[in-house]
Amino acid sequence: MELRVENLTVARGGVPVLEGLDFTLSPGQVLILRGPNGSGKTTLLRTLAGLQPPLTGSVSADPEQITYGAHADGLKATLSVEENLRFWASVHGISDIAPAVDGFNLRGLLERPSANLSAGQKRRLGLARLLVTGRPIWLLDEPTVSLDVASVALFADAVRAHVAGGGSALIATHIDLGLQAETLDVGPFKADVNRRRGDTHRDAYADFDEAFS
Amino acid sequence: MSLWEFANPVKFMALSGKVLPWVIGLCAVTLVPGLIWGFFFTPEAAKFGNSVKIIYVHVPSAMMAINIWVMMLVTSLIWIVRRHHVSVRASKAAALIGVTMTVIALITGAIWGQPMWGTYWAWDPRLTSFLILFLFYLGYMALWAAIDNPDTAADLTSVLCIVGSVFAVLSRYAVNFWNQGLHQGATLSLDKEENIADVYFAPMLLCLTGFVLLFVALVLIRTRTELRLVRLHRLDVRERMKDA
Amino acid sequence: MIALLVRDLRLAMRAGGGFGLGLAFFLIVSTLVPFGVGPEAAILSRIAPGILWVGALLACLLSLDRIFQLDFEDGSLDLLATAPIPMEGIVAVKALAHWLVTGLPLTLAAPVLGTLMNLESPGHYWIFITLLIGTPALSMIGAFGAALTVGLKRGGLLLSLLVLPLYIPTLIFGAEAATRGTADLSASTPLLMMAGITAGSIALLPFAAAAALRVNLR
Amino acid sequence: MLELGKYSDAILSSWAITLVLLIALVLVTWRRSAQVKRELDAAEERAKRND
Repeated sequence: MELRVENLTVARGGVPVLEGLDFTLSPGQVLILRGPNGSGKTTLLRTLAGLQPPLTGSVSADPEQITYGAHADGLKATLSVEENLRFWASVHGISDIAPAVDGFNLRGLLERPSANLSAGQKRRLGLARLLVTGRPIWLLDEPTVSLDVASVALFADAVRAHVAGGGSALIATHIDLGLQAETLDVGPFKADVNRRRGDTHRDAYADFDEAFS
Repeated sequence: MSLWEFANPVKFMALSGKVLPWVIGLCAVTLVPGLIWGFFFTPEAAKFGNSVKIIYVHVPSAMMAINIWVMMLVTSLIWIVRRHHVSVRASKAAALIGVTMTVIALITGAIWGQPMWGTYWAWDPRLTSFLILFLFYLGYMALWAAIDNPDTAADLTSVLCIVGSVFAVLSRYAVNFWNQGLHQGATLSLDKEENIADVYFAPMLLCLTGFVLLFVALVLIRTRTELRLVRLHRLDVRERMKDA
Repeated sequence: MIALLVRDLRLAMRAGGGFGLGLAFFLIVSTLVPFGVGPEAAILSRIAPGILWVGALLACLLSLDRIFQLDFEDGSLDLLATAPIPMEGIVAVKALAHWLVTGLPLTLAAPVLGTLMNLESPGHYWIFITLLIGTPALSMIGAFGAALTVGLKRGGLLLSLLVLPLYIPTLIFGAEAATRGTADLSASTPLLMMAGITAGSIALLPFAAAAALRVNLR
Repeated sequence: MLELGKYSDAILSSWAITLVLLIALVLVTWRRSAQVKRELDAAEERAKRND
């Protein structure tokens, strides 16, 4: 399953932040998304995940093939690690959580309520969720936050195994994961907030700017 | 040339700027004589005595209160279906006018009710419906006020307006049913057909036209203000993004 | 979908709040009313169906903001939105979970609390039936209101302002049916109207609420 | 002066309240319109200078 992005413009609060994005994420490929804070990486990932509509352009991928790993892990503090994981597994119609548990070294924590986990352990559990979705395209937003070196290595291994199995991943991160990966710098795609009329690109508010310019 | 072109902000700003003086002028030449005629030159009615004069502020405001909500429903639907910015801004602009009309209708009704029925407030179906309509206006306006992002606010208030309209109609039926259930028979509301004779009709027509034109003038001004606010918000976001 | 329902029920049980608070509130309201209107049995038994309905409605209102707020804050709602469940299904399941932890216990408790208010004998039956049919509508309408206000910092008060007017028809028909039933009059018309509102809410409001949630997530 | 009879209180108060509310609505609308117009002009000016 290929993720192809054509002439994509993404917006935050109705204002374009990145525009003219063209890239393809093929099976077996890892793409690292780089760019300074506030450059629109999260907005891009949310748009690709189908959580918000693009301003222009197209994303050719079935949303059912994509899973999105956000800043927040979506964990319930009162549920145990196993309950959290089983919940997401059954939402995605998967019954075997063993690979996810072993992949992120959670075996010893299964009975623990998530409230008692450390920040890094929570993150590991949040990443383990990716494995129980059974989806080939991973979109990850700063997945290594609060992970220690050993856990980052676990994560890199998981990505490697995922890619080897025909999956793909688009990862926004600032650290070097030691993966075979290409890099996509969003810097050059920064939207020009000062564009006036006469440009080829028209967003939802172009009318407005015309009315007052 | 289709009607939808006026939903474009450029056209709207240009056109509304042109027609506004005319609307205001027409409003002045209907509303002022209508009110003066209604207040000074109408005879006593057999059933109501001089209190019939209240009708010239009560009935137009009550009609506008309902019609403005209907207009908001239509413009909200247009926004949901065709995403015309002017449409949803007009809806927002109309809400304050609608709530004012509702309040006028409620207060004048209560004041009139005292001499007529011996009480300021009765849980008559019509009065109760207006009270409920007032609550719906409040909710709609509060939701607008609570959301920062103009697009999000437009979407959510439109959904609320559509769902709210359905429940407002349901409430109307429920209230009718409920009141009949409690006190049988005697309805306290006015029978309009009966008491609008020709002497009262002409000034009433002027007042109704005047209220409609007043609403049109105000909603145009307020919509223009809302559109400017969107533009302002946009300039604001740009500036902040440039700093970032 | 069943997994989501099970999870929500489990969360409600563990965090408390769900069963407990709403019921306690209902009990307190039913206790306070006689203090306010006086202990005369005749008055109390006449207003009991209405008071129980208003009390149940307010108790239901208390926990509405939790329907989506917690999932919104911890990111679960984003993940659910990308999961293979339609958003309308999520809304419906969450409203059902809310009803199971709030509406159903209130319905079961109402006849007992009716005794505190000198409810006459067929009244226990009628208050139970009307609440059983009406509270699902309260949960569904409430879920719609919660979906509208989920992105707001202080949405709680606004939520009440939005939801209470929407509750009016359900309340009128529900309380009317209960009152008529208690007085041995025919209650089938208001009962049918209320059932219609419940059915309509369950059929249509998930779509409106899902639309509102999508807007709030983007 | 017009003789309003026994209903004069009701008539005068309801007309007074109506007129006050309508005039208030007009004033609020008008002042807000002028204020927003001013703010927008200032913002446009700023935006042009910053370009």
